[in-house]
Amino acid sequence: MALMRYAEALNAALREEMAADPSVFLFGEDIGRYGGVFKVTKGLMEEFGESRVRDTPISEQAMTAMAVTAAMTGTRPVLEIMYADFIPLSLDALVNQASIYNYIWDGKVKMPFVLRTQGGGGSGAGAQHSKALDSMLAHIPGIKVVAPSTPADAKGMLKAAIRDDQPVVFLEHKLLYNVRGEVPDGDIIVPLGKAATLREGKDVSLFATSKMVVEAVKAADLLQADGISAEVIDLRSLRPLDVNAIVTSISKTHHAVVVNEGWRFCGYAAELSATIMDFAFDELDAPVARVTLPDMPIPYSEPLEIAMLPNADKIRAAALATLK
Amino acid sequence: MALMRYAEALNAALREEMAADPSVFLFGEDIGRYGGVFKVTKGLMEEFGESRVRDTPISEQAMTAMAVTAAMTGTRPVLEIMYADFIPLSLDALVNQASIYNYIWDGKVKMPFVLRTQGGGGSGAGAQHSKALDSMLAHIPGIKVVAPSTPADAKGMLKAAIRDDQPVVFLEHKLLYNVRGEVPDGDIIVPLGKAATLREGKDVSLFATSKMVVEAVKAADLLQADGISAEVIDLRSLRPLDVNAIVTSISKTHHAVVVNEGWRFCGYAAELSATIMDFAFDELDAPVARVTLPDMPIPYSEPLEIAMLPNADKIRAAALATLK
Amino acid sequence: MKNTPSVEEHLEIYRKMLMVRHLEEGLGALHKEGRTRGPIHRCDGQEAVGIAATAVLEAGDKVTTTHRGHAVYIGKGMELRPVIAEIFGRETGACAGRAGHMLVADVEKGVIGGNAIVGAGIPAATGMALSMQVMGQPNVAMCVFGDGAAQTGICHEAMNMAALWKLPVVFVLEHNQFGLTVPSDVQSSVKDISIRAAGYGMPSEIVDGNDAVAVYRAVGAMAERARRGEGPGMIECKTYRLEGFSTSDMGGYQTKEEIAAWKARDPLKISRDALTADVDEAKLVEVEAKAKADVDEAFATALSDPMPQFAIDEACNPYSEAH
Amino acid sequence: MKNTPSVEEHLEIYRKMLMVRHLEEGLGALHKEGRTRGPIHRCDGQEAVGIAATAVLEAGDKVTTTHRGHAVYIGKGMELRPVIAEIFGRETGACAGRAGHMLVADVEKGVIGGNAIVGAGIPAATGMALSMQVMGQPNVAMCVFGDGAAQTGICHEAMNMAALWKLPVVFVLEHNQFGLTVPSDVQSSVKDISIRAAGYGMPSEIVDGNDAVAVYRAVGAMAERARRGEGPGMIECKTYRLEGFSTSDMGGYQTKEEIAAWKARDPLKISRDALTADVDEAKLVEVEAKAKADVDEAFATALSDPMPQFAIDEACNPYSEAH
Ligand SMILES: Cc1ncc(C[n+]2csc(CCOP(=O)(O)OP(=O)(O)O)c2C)c(N)n1
Ligand SMILES: Cc1ncc(C[n+]2csc(CCOP(=O)(O)OP(=O)(O)O)c2C)c(N)n1
Ligand SMILES: [Mg+2]
Ligand SMILES: [Mg+2]
Repeated sequence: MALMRYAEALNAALREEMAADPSVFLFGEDIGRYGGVFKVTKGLMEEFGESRVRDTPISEQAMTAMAVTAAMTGTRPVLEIMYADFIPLSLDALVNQASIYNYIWDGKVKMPFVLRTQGGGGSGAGAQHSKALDSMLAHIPGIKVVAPSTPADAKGMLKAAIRDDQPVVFLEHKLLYNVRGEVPDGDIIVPLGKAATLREGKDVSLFATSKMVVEAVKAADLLQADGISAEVIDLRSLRPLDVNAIVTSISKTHHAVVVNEGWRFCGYAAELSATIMDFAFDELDAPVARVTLPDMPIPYSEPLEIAMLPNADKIRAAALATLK
Repeated sequence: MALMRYAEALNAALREEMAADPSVFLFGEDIGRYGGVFKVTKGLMEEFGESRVRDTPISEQAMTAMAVTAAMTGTRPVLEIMYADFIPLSLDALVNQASIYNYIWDGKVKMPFVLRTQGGGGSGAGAQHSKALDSMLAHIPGIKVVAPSTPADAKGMLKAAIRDDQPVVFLEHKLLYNVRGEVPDGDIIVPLGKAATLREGKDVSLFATSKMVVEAVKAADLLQADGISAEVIDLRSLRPLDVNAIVTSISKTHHAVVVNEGWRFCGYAAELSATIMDFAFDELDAPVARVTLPDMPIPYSEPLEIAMLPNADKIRAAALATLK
Repeated sequence: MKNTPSVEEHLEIYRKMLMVRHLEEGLGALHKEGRTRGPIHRCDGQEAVGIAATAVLEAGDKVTTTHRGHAVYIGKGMELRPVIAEIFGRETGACAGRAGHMLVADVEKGVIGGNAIVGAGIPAATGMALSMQVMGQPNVAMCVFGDGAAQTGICHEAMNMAALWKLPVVFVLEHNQFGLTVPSDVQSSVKDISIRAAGYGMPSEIVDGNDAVAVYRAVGAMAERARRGEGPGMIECKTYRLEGFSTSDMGGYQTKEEIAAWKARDPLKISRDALTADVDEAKLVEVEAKAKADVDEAFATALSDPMPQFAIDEACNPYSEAH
Repeated sequence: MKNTPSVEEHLEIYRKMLMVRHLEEGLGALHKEGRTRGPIHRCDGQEAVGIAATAVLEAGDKVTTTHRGHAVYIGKGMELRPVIAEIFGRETGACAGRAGHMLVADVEKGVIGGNAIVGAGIPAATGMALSMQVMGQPNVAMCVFGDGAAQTGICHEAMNMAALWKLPVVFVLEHNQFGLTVPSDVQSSVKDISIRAAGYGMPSEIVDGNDAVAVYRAVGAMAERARRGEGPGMIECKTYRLEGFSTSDMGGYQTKEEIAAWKARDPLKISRDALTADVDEAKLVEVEAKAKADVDEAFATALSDPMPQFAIDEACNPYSEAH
């Protein structure tokens, strides 16, 4: 066990996988000499050289398309897209390329690439640098989408993602990079597709992703003071989704709050609500509550941005409302 | 009243709006000399000239971005994107540009542009030319997304869209263009954001969009033979959604099937299910059933593609299951 | 002359061009009979580009192509039957009927693959070249793309990166004078698109795309250069699409004179004329008969092959356990 | 010489450049005190580009800029206070605090606007030029963009369409030698990016971007040409970013020697030296004092302005009735 920042845990995962497998290489904007704007790739160009750690031009569209075919022809690229807001530029490569080939080429290709990016608000970065477009990504068949919330999961899931033969979009959060946590030593792998129960509870289930997990844990503390026992489930993997974990928890609590930092309408929280409708309708004593960003652009000014973001208070309020 | 094909109704709407307002202009691939691959813009270049009807290079990304700013500076562009599968190329302009300006510029800009496109399967066009990416579009704040299913609505809603001061994504369907229907004479306007009840019923509500409305109507016929009275609601507008129409219908039938031709996971049907969860949970006697494309790429071969598409039989089966 | 194909190589190119022509004409006939499904994009008149360009490649090299890729599929070594079976959605198709004619691939043969998102084949080849460079492989990637595709943003991004990193990729521009229905001058701000290569510090050359030998020489030299690690280059092949954009085409935008002028310069005729210097007529007739017979047989077999059966693709399941 | 700014015009350019420099330095100081929020991208050393390029524009012309647009905001006529108030998220900001420093706009002044999606300002200006052409207006659109932005696909698509349609747009490349932290030669396959203009059949010119008069002349001539309906053109302004990429920058990738060499060619110094020929020292000192005082006052006012209050934007409601 070692205490590490989330960014350091990611860096360790990249270093270990690159050392173990010469076909793993990294590319992205400012990830080499500078070590990445969030310092996740620090020191890797020095260690592995300029062929395996590449600074790129600002060309997200082609970079993503290149990751797809590089992955089909013998390498395991790890591409960094600086902000999740730029994901639209990667979407043709994801929706019209990465998504289709395994199936339409009759299972004859593997596509082991990882697209790392980071999203989310709270840092005053404005309408074009603060979004979580989780839903657009999780909508795409044939790719995985994961979003660890702790340093240990960041490391273990990034290693699993690099070894996965399907494309994996790996969602980080700008406000998680400096969060510290214990990370087990050695070659830890956290399988993709498994949720983690962070807090057991019996009255209401809080299902959250990425930084919203931190808020859900805080909300559980607040609810405890209200005399309510909340279960907190870190979904970790948006696609594939661990629906069994969801159903098991709801079968116990009969009340659910789903939390995601994306917009509400057609957002990832909508799928969680619909999934619960599909698989656990009869267990519900109240409608699933969605806690999300309101459906509007993210403003710059601090009081505006802060008022808009989902947080522990809003989760608590939603939980209380479902229990009324 | 005149009997018209859906494509002709759209053509009439464009012609009338261009004649009435010199700031309306069209651009897109092969829309001019050739009249559009689906013939929607036939004859318009001859009538309105090469400045107001422009054939473009294959440059969806810049074209969409140009529509946004042209609309902010005094014109009403109508952009044709040949296939909805190419929408990812337009998304940066929609998500990071069109979506934000009205709000972040404090309401000081209007953005009256229409992005027409067509999606959907059934014609053997393969994995990159058959999709409906409705959900990605409907997720975006500040834009409208509509999808008429009849020639009359095609005309009336396109005219409304061109006159709207917000960006409107106008979704057509390749298998609707040849559908004929009565279109009222004169300057008909069908307001955006209003659903239409096509069939009254009392046992189950079928909510559908675009070509799936045609399938839902067929399903209602099949269900009638089963002794079940199905209400068919053509949502017409995906965003803003006429939630009142949904709640009203469910309050009567207490059973709902939602139908959309996009993928299921994080798809538009998920939002419909979640919306019903939010607004009509207590009215539901059974979980909402989602009828969608399965979560996988669309294959080329006829038996594969046909097996995969949602249709009247699948809608009927889902309705029967909710009533069991 | 360096890079000139040997007589045997040229004859083989001629044979493959003939097969593709018969393939295209066969598809045209079947379309008329209502026996095709979805749009089919024929390359009649352009065969020299796809066939001669891929003729310079080695087995381990890789190629991407467009929605109009039949010549590339055959040129890079795919058999007729799996290609035709794929075009007709058969279980025996190269991709079991799932891909259709625009997206055919044969990973082992290095055809990876057709692409119906215009422009997408350009970064696709570039990404494979990146993979080759990272792994230190002695191969090259090739991209055959159209004059319409050259206007896409992704073309610019990929070419800049290819040049910047000296990736082993050859860009073969199949300039057939048209996008979908609009002529090139309605789409491109410049006539000779390869002048843009200078904007990436890449070499380029313009060749008669209907002359298989000219295509072979120029592309061969560029591929050798790329293989030596000297970076990418572009060959602009001037050619002409003799048929409509696709089987759904209603025509009317290509002039008769233009079509006639290009027909007079048919790549089959140009190659046959050149070959008569070294190959006797009997041999040519034999090759021609064989090409026709092979295509006929492949059509007959493929058309009687079975259709596939649908099954859900579990690899796409959005839930981590089956439900 | 044609297009040379008059002494008054140059003095006004100098005054605005000074204001922007004081603005940037003021922001730097406030950042050190922890009083800014989010990243701030300063343009110290590059003021001549944004100020002199926009000085050629008329009131009805429009300009788009980058995430580093302070000089363009001021150059196109915005007042200091709404710009500074916006940077500090105040209710009195040009966009009521919603936009932040990267996305400032003033639609009436024709600043439409900053953009933090690199490259997006290029089609944005092109789209406005399209609107002008469709409506037959005698105006031009201008796009100020970076050497990093020039590598984006959207740059290629927009320039091709601009040239094809002879749109009235001027592309002003602010080549400050760096993308975010990487030098231009790690991003661009060519040193002089404007050689790509030939690939669109557009004229181009390279100028000393630290010499306001040179920028004004070249951009002015290109804007006149565009206004005459002769189509777009590109001016490549060679300049240098004296400070880090943004306030979140940890530096270390720009050499001291390079910075010193460019500081010696500070645009303020170049303009002041040129102006001394025609303007007496007292006048210059007066202008300088006024610029400083104006910036100080704008900071003081803006910083005491109130913060905005949050409200849901009903225009974005996904339901057709309020709920
Ligand atoms: C991104 C994208 N935009 C539009 C289309 C529709 N489309 C298919 S082929 C084509 C023309 C392509 O022209 P070119 O690249 O010259 O190839 P050619 O058909 O001439 O072989 C168009 C516009 C598409 N498939 N993909
Ligand atoms: C599409 C996109 N990719 C990446 C970024 C992150 N980013 C912001 S500025 C920048 C560098 C821009 O370089 P340049 O265009 O030369 O402008 P400069 O900062 O030098 O003024 C990068 C990579 C972004 N904002 N948008
Ligand atoms: Mg072409
Ligand atoms: Mg720069």
